[in-house]
Amino acid sequence: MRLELSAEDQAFRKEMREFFTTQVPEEIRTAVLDGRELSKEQVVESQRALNAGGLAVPGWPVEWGGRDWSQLQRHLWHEEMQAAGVPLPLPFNTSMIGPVIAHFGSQEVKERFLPPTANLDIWWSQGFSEPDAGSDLAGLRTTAVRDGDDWVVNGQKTWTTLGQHGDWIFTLVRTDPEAKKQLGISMLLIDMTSPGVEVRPIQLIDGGHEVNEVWFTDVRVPGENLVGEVNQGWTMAKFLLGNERVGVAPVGSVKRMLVRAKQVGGDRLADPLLRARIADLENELLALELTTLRVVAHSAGGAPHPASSVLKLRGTELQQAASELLLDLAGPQSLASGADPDAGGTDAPGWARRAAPTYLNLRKASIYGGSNEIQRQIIARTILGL
Amino acid sequence: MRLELSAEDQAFRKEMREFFTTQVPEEIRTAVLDGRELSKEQVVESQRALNAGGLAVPGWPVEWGGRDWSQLQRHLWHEEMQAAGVPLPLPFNTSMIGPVIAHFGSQEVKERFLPPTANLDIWWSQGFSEPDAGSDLAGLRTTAVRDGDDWVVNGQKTWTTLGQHGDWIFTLVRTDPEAKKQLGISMLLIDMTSPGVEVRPIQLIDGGHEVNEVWFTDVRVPGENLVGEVNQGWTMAKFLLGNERVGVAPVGSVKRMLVRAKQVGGDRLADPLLRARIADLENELLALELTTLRVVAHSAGGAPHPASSVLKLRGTELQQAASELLLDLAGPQSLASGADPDAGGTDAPGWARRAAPTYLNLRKASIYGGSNEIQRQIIARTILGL
Amino acid sequence: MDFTYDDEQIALRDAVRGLLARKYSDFEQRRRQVAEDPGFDESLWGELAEMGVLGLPFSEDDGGMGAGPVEVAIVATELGRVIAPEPFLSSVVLAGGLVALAGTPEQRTEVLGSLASGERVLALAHLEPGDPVTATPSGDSWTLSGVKEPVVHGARADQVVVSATRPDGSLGLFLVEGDAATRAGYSSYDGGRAARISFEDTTAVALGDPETDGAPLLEQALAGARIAACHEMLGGMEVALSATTDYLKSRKQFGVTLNTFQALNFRAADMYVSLELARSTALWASMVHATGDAAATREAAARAGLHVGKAARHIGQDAIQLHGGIAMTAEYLVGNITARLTVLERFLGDGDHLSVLAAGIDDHAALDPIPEPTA
Amino acid sequence: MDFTYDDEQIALRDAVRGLLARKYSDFEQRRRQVAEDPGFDESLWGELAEMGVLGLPFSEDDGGMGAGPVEVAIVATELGRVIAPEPFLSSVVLAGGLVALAGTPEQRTEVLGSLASGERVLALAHLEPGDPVTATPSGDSWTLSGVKEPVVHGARADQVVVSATRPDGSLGLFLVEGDAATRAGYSSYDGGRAARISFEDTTAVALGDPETDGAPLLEQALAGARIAACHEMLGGMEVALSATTDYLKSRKQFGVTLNTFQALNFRAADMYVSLELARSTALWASMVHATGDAAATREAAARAGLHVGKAARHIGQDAIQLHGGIAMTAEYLVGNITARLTVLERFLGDGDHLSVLAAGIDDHAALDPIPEPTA
Repeated sequence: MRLELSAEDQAFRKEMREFFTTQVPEEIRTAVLDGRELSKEQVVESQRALNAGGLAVPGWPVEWGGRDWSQLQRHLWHEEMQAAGVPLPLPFNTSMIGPVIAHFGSQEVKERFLPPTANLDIWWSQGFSEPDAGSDLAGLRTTAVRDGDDWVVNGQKTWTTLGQHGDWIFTLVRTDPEAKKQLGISMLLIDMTSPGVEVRPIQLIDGGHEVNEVWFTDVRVPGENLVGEVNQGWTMAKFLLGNERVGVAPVGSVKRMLVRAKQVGGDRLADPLLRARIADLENELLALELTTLRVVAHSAGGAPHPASSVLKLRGTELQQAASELLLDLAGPQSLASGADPDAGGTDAPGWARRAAPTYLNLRKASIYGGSNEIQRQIIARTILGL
Repeated sequence: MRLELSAEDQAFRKEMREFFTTQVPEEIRTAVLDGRELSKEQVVESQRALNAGGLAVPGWPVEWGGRDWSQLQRHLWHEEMQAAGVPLPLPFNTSMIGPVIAHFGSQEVKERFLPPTANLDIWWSQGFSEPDAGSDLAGLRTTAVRDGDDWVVNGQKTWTTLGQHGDWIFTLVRTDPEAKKQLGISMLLIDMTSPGVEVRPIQLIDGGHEVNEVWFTDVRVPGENLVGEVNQGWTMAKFLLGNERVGVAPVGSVKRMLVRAKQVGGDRLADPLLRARIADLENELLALELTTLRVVAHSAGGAPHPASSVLKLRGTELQQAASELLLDLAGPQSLASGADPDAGGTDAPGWARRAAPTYLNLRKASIYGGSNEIQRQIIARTILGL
Repeated sequence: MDFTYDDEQIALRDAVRGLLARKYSDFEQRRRQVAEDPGFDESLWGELAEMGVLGLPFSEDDGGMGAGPVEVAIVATELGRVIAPEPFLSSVVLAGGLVALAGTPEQRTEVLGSLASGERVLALAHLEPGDPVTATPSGDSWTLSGVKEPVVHGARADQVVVSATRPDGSLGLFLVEGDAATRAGYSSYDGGRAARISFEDTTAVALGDPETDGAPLLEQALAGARIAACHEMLGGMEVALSATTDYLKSRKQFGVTLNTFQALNFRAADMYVSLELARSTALWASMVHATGDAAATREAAARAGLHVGKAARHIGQDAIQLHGGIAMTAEYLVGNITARLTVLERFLGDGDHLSVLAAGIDDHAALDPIPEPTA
Repeated sequence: MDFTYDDEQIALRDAVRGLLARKYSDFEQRRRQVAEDPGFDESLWGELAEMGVLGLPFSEDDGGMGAGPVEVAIVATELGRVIAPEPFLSSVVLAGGLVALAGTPEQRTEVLGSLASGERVLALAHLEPGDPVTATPSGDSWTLSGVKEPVVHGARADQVVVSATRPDGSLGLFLVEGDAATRAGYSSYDGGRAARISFEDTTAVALGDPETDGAPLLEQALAGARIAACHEMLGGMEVALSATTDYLKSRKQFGVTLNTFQALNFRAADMYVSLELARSTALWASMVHATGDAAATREAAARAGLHVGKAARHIGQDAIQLHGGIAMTAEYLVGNITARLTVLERFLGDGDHLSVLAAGIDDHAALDPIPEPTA
């Protein structure tokens, strides 16, 4: 039991802080800290800066740019990045398909894809969910049928986050229609410029365009784009979904929201009820952050720590509560969400205009990536044996 | 839609208020308002005063002492009684076995039992729950076997509230061991002074003795003590459990607790967080009381309004929350729960000494009488069709 | 005490529901409507006028129907059920309500008459992003300076009721022609419309007696609008819950319908509890309002606002959660209801009901929702 | 940063757990023990002394073991798991802790030495039901007047540490022989013992320098005890949750075991979430305490107190609910754990952690649980 970081970890933390605050453009970091949206170009620029410093894909195998860090160091990297306002490396690239290719891919596939994936030369999209396969991936219907050396893909994916930026998409496709539910599924990499791929935007209740439907109509995919073995997709999906321990809980993002609440609270911070609400959220977040630190300290590779579900569950609850706090602070000013400040169209500050869309958008946090009901189920079954 | 009471109901309310505040001894009412326990004699004395005024059993058929009131009048009777600190008529007598006998009993059984039941000359106990039949009464094991004109009863009942005061006990017993679960059950009235009846106290976590186990060993019960027909017990149990619409939500008791919180809050009432907590509870209670009024206004005999489950669920939640508020106000003074104030053994006031036992005791509120899980199940199934 | 509607009230409800169903029973229609300015259907507005809905709360002398808060609540509930974007709440209940309270007989006849007939849309400008708007006398009329925002439906309004600080520091109420001020309209996240309105020595007419303190009148109009907003929320919550239970019964996951999962059913049950308690409180508040007791109405508005607001968060949030991803999409009704509930809880400008009620806990020993007879 | 115990700490935990299991693994034993005064097992107390547990936090010079807050927390957790009634928290951590902070070297050696050896039981009297207890100098010693209540284990204590107001208004700390005051002991609802202690010109000795302000020392001792109490709660919560999950797996209703019901399993999952977050906070607070930073320790105690207290309510209440009636009975462990959690959250006298933290939100932009290096 020791509160302080070791001298080595202290030095590590300092090094990270220095890199992030000097090597990533301030304009990008300020936008993140203010809660503004980034352009695709900014996301790419930031990740390339990280990659240049060897800090984009620390979790990968060392030969592909990974770092042999402890879990605590991974955590410090992640937290310092967020504290500095550095956008997190694109998760589809760095914590989803990258590790899968590194683990399951052939040498050829690794060489072809891993360097551009780390450097965000390829922007990956995720093609898992389908209209009838949400929390339950076993209901997948998109098919890939062998035709010579190629696969011919037909079907529809949905909830493809930022699919409009995607260069390539990693998909789960049904390659054996006879096999039981999860057995006949494979992982296929598809160039999104291929004929027959169509991306259709889904507008969300926050007014934004963040997710998409992706339709595949007789899309021909070269055989070498299959990752690992045929019908091994379910194994890879489980690997992918259980891969990430660090950063499951959005501690940094909630912290930023609470800092913002205090900055913009103004006179209202004299209200004891508001102060108590902030103090309570800060204290809940502290408990979450400490639990994150405790979990990373106990993780040593291999299977995900079951407490990841605790982090996801509580993390999204706090994220939603913090967004609700900001929305309440914005009050009627939040109505100006669609106003154009530049043309003198509103006096409402940016944070207040973004408050309601953010609040609405974050309702997704407890649905996507394994809903909070799924997390409770995992806790009850896996940890408590119920 | 009208806020005010009709002139008739206004007069009714006034009449009730006058009766309760003049015809029931003040000593008893003050004890109730202060949250002190009553002796058996006080409960009996109060109910006899009500019965003398024709106000003990208004829900019964008129020929047995009932009143032909509207549901709203029943509600006003109930609320005014509580506001005046009049102990509610013993529910085992007035809202459980009394209505069952009046509905299902033979003329002979009615004549024999109803008058002393209304006047609390007989103190009834309830013998439904068994160790393996809690929320699920189908698991009953206590048996009654015919022997000549008598029934011979063997088995064990539990959670018998105030069984230590009981003169008679109404029981559900299995009279047909072959019949499916709920079909072979009958309702039997048993004199608790019969040989073979043994009452054993169950001590609760609040330190009190409020419930009991009742053991039956070869207890002979005359055949005429059967209510209704043989194997009709399940019908009567459902009738009994669904009988009471008025008073499901403990509005009066929560109201008293909130009044007390404001009385004893003292200097702490300057704390805005405490004030907000009280104000919020008052407002939640208002919503509950209004819902009670709305439900009684729509009820006209027959099946219980499904919203009864809403009242029970929310009512117990608020009761527990109010007891938690009083416990927090008592703080460390609540530790003096076992002190004897008369011998100079403590300076802690009575409400503070009772705060923790009351808080612990009220944990039962969401368990007994159909747990809150059962209530949610009823709402989901019966009302929402899920 | 009686929580039931009479036959006339039921007929009003059915008529409004029928009219709105023709327009908005297909949610796609509502989406299309709010995509174009002014964000609502002018012809439907006309039909509401013909039905008498736009003059509902005003006296017959003022060109209205002489109905009361209960009828207003009935209409608001129906609008809430289809989240109709028509400005009934902002224009009729709030702005019109303030004119009815504060206007001279002539103003009431003129303004409310044309409001009731659908000729004129009103808006109330009372919220300020910065310094208070000031009013300066200028001959028989006044000039206003400063900025009001957000003004719901402020860009479309033919006439704007404006609160402004008079030279003596008191609050005055004024009427301004819509096009006399600089207006920047925009869409809100619920598809509704609001505006920033800037006054620069803009000519205004005093609403009612120019000496009267406008603050209590404004408060009273806001209280009435809060109670109506609670009913609009109630309508939205009703539909959000029934959509959720329908979804649980029909949507399959893991090979079975979602209502196989007890934890989801229990959450739906908790939503029902919230809804029914909120309904009681909102109905009660409208009955209190109907008594005409201004102080009691303000308190009832705060009580209903606090309680219904909590219920709206609970139901709005859980309706999305129990649906899952589909309720996040703009084309699905439920998430849009949540957005609308979110606006309705906040657009009137103060969300401080709990603080207000907390300040008042010493005023009573116990709350009694049934008034004692006054004589 | 490291949340793991070292081998010595694990050995301590196992030794204490083993000793307590011999006495209290059968809950009926604990029931019998608290039914008779003094409400705990004197011979077990002696065994704890022999094991070195009663001198754990005190320096070796003072007759202690020279261990720290982490070791104290380990012992408290084990006591909490069996809700052992022995006065470790009140006598060793709180009263002993204050003597260690405030006493002269001679007092420390004498008082803590006999506390560690089990010869002497201490109590701290700091809570007052009415007017403050006053201290008046009288030659070399002092006299105290007034009432303290509740004093946990005050009737059994051989010596009582008393806070009292000196003539100049400052807070002094004093030592009083147990039998010198009028004591009325009683049982609390958790089976523990407390007392009203009345001082009437009772002779007392100043603890430490009679000029020193005792208030910050008292606060510091309370902070240490709060952190230890959080661990005692943690132990209770662990067992309450595991008893609950065992019950859900074995108890049948409607012909199936209770863990067939998803809604119950989900509530157990939420209890687990509360428990693990509380564990992190409590462990962290003991590590902060171990750094010796008094101000940071007070803040950490408030943070842990708020967070663990909320978790204790949640887990204590839901453990009973998920069990049903059986957990309401005095002979079943779980309800008794809830009673004990209820005491532990309140017995130190202030439950105002949230107000304290709310007052301090301007002191930092964001909280960082990892201290920056001080050089």
